[in-house]
Amino acid sequence: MKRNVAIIGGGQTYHAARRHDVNQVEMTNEAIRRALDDAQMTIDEIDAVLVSNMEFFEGTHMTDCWMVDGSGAYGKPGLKITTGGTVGATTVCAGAHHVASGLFDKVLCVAFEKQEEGDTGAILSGVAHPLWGRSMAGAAVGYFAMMGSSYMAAWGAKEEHSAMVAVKARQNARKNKYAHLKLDITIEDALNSRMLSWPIRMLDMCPASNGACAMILADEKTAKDRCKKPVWIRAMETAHNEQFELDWRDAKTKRPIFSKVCASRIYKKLGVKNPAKYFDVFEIYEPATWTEIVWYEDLGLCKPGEGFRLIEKGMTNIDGPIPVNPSGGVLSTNCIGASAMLRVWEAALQIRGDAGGHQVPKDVNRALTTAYGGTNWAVMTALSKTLD
Amino acid sequence: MSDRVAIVGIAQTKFASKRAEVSYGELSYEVIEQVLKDTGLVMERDIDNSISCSHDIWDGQTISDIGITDVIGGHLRNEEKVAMDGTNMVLYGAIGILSGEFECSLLMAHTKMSQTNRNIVNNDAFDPIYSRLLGFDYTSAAALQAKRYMYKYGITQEQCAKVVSKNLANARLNPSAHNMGEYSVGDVLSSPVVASPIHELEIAPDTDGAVAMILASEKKAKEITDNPVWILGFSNCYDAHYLGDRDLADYMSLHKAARKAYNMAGVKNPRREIDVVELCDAFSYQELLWSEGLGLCGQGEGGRLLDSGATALKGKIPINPSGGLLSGVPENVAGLNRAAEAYLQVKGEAGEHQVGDVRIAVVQGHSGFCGQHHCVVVLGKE
Amino acid sequence: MTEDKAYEPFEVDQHITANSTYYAGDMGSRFYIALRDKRKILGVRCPKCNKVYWPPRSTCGICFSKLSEMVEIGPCGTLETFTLVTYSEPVHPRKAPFIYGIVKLDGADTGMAHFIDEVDFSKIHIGMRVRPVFAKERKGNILDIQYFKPI
Amino acid sequence: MAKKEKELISVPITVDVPYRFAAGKYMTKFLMELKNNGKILAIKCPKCGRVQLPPRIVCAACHVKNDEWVELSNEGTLVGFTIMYIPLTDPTTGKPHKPPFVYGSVRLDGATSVLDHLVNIEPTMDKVWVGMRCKVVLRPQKDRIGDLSDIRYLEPLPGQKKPREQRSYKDKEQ
Repeated sequence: MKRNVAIIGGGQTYHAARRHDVNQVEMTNEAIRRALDDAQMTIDEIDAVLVSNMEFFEGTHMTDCWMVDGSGAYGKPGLKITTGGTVGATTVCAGAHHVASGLFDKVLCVAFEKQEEGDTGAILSGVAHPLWGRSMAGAAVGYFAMMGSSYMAAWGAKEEHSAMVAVKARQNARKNKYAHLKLDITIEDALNSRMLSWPIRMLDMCPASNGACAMILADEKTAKDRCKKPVWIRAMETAHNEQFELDWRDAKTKRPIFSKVCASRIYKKLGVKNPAKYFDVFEIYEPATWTEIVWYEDLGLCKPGEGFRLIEKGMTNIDGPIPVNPSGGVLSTNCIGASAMLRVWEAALQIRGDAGGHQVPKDVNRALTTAYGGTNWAVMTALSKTLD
Repeated sequence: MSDRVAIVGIAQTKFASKRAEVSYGELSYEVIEQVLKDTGLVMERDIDNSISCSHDIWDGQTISDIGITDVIGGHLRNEEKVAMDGTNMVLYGAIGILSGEFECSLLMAHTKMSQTNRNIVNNDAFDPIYSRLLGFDYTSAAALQAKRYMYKYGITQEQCAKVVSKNLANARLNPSAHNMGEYSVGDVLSSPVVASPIHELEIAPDTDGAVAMILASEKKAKEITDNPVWILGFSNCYDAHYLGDRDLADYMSLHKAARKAYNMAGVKNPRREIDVVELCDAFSYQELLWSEGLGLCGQGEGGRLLDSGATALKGKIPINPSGGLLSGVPENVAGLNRAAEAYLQVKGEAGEHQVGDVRIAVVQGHSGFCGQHHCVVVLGKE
Repeated sequence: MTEDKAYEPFEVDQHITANSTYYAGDMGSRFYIALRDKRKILGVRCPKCNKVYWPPRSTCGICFSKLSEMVEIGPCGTLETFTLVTYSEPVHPRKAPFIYGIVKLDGADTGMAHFIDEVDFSKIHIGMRVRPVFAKERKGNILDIQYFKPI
Repeated sequence: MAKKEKELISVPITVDVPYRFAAGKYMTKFLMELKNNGKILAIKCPKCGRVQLPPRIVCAACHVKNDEWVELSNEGTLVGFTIMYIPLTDPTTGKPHKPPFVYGSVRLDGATSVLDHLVNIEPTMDKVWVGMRCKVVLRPQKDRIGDLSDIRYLEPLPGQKKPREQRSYKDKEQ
């Protein structure tokens, strides 16, 4: 990038299954006001507003145009970005491009989802090709189920391992005042939750949440003048995947996988040799428990086939050596359009030391976030405390 | 700006009212294959990232860039989607290159309007709490804007109809167009009233098609071609959402976007310096209203500018020599097609609808109803 | 390989049908409850811009102030623009032909887009004074106002 | 006294958008051959040789146009599966398929891609395993409409036994 880009502020709503007290615009506005307050900035100082959302989810065609009052975009430049579950992170990339271009100094990135308003079941079936699989609506859970069964068959992991991920997420969420599913559950509870699609149970899946996240990105000069704790965006990488071949679920596939390709590119950009040492915290996009275990391996935090050992040994706990999703992650809070941006914002909070109850108990200088969406798409963002 | 971004190639489908034989992915590949062939670029070697433009609700596909990932080179690579008018892709593509992240970007917009009902799709662009149940769509909203505009500034039905005569005559010279012909003002005004004061011939027809474009950094552009077309300036701007929030005859957001784009491009006097304009005439009156917003004439003078003949194919500031949207360009693709046409004009490759020597070309696109968001791009030779 | 020409274009009719529920929020609920129960139309005032907006919103688009002061507006207003719609769509609550207009309600600075009825189209004009006709059975949505008609 | 909950208004709207989807050149040929001749066609990448199902215009990995059609066997190997406990639309009826049932991913002989579909087998872990041989069962020709649902389901080939090493799975079926 031609200019350094920093996160100089951010905010999120609290997340819940019901938000009847606000409409979509008002809910999003809550996060934006928090972001502006956090950056000690007024909306007048913002040069552009970028909105991320997928129009089908709430059944609104031009959401960005509807939001202009609440988003502060009225009379300002801006774009709407729409790339699946990754969209919140894609919008951060778009914001970083805006700032790095030299044409904008302060850019507001906005992401939201009010899942209770849309018809998520109908809309998710629309992800499939109209003539190839759309009539099999609901197969997303089946996809993660096959991933779990393939993983267990390949490496000898047990259902208990996915339950450990389910518990870690919800126990971490209890420390995060903004999280949705703050559940005091045990491994037994997870294993006894309702079976959806073997081996995926209710507690192996993310909830349907309402919520929003907003972040303010700025150039180096603004960041240093205006912000006590800027968090620097050091690298971004995107890897989408083709429409029909979804090999991520096959634990022993020999084909190149989006997540590994994306990770190896961002590591190359940064010169990372040992990601588990290089980064102090990870915020990853795990719509189902098994994906978290697979992410460990794809991110190179352990060898292939050893992901379940990390969770078993507590390595990725909030106080472990490789903390993953201290916020509770997507398993605890999934407002789809905002989930990927929340990963970036939560990682920034960790670097600032401002995560509160779920701050990891060690120095955080670098963090890596992942986003997941579409037909196995990833966006990764690497953040740091200093520019060294 | 010290760093520059160029357009190094474009490809367009022949626009048609219906392309029943291809999926939108296959339609998109027609232009992607063509633009790579024309520029001699290779996807894995030369293209750093791809940006697509369409809308899920138009495509009938949740996260509709899924349907073009394969053909746009998105597999294990960078693809992003801008769900707005296509002009915004040119803007965002240029920003990506200026950021230093990318050297060479592939842009592609596609939409098959024939596969659904535009009024149902566009009804969803109205806020669900106060407006949508009333049944508005872009045509009825445009009619409210047209009426207000005509009332406030004395624009006549004949002037609006004349836009149609001019653009559909221009379209006869454009091989990509599908809606064209010799229509008198009388012909236009005797076509059925769809939503007063808008007649059937004053509405851009349903169209299927796609446009692709390749942007490159200055260094890369000079490796690819001897005469790239430079993106000299751009900006975009949001206006209010609700129909009643603003005087629909005004154009705050277009004015702001145009002013910033001109500043960036060093255009001081748009009326004198601009050689050709391609703008989004989704409805006839919009060509007049947007020409005011672009500063080509004073407020309320859009009709007079047209009457003066300045916007004719061989006029002083030709507008839509391609035939514009009235000649048949899909929604979403609209603005990228404007930019592609402006590119051809600057290159001097527009063929029969070439307006003469073009140094500065201006492109306008709008998203939402009644121009809720405008984007302006300035292209040029140097 | 068989020649592609042997296959006629194949098309399939489908619908995407999503049952959505949109929440009006606190302020929107106050508007709809007043409309439904008292046949009153509320807007919201921005003290900084000294403007009254309809529909009510909790942020001023111009100055970004938080808004909370709801004020009664109308019920009468002035027609700003109008159109006669001649086509019918499944999303229309009325059968064509019908008239849409934008009405600036007395006391408001922004207009309300709605139906205009009980008027001869040749007599309708911008600047015409109109008043709302409320639906007999009101459900808490924008169709609780049936249409506006000339005073 | 309990505080009366404040009334909050909601506006229900059914977003119902009609589409006439064009299958496109590649999917049309696939569906017509399935419907008329009961054949399952795939397409082979001229560069990497990947045999792709459903057939599509471009090999996403090689960025080249696919042009070599290949007829696949109607038999293949199960590469993944799950037992579904939530209703899933049964493509043969358009109605929810009564859970539990087996949903599997089969690689037809000759294909690189897999095909996801219902597996017509008792939903217990004893009866289904990765590596199981299956065949495609089509609807009778007169009932075929040119849709993926012209394939009714995958059916295990007779005379197979679950290999010993895969029997250690704890069967969760009650």
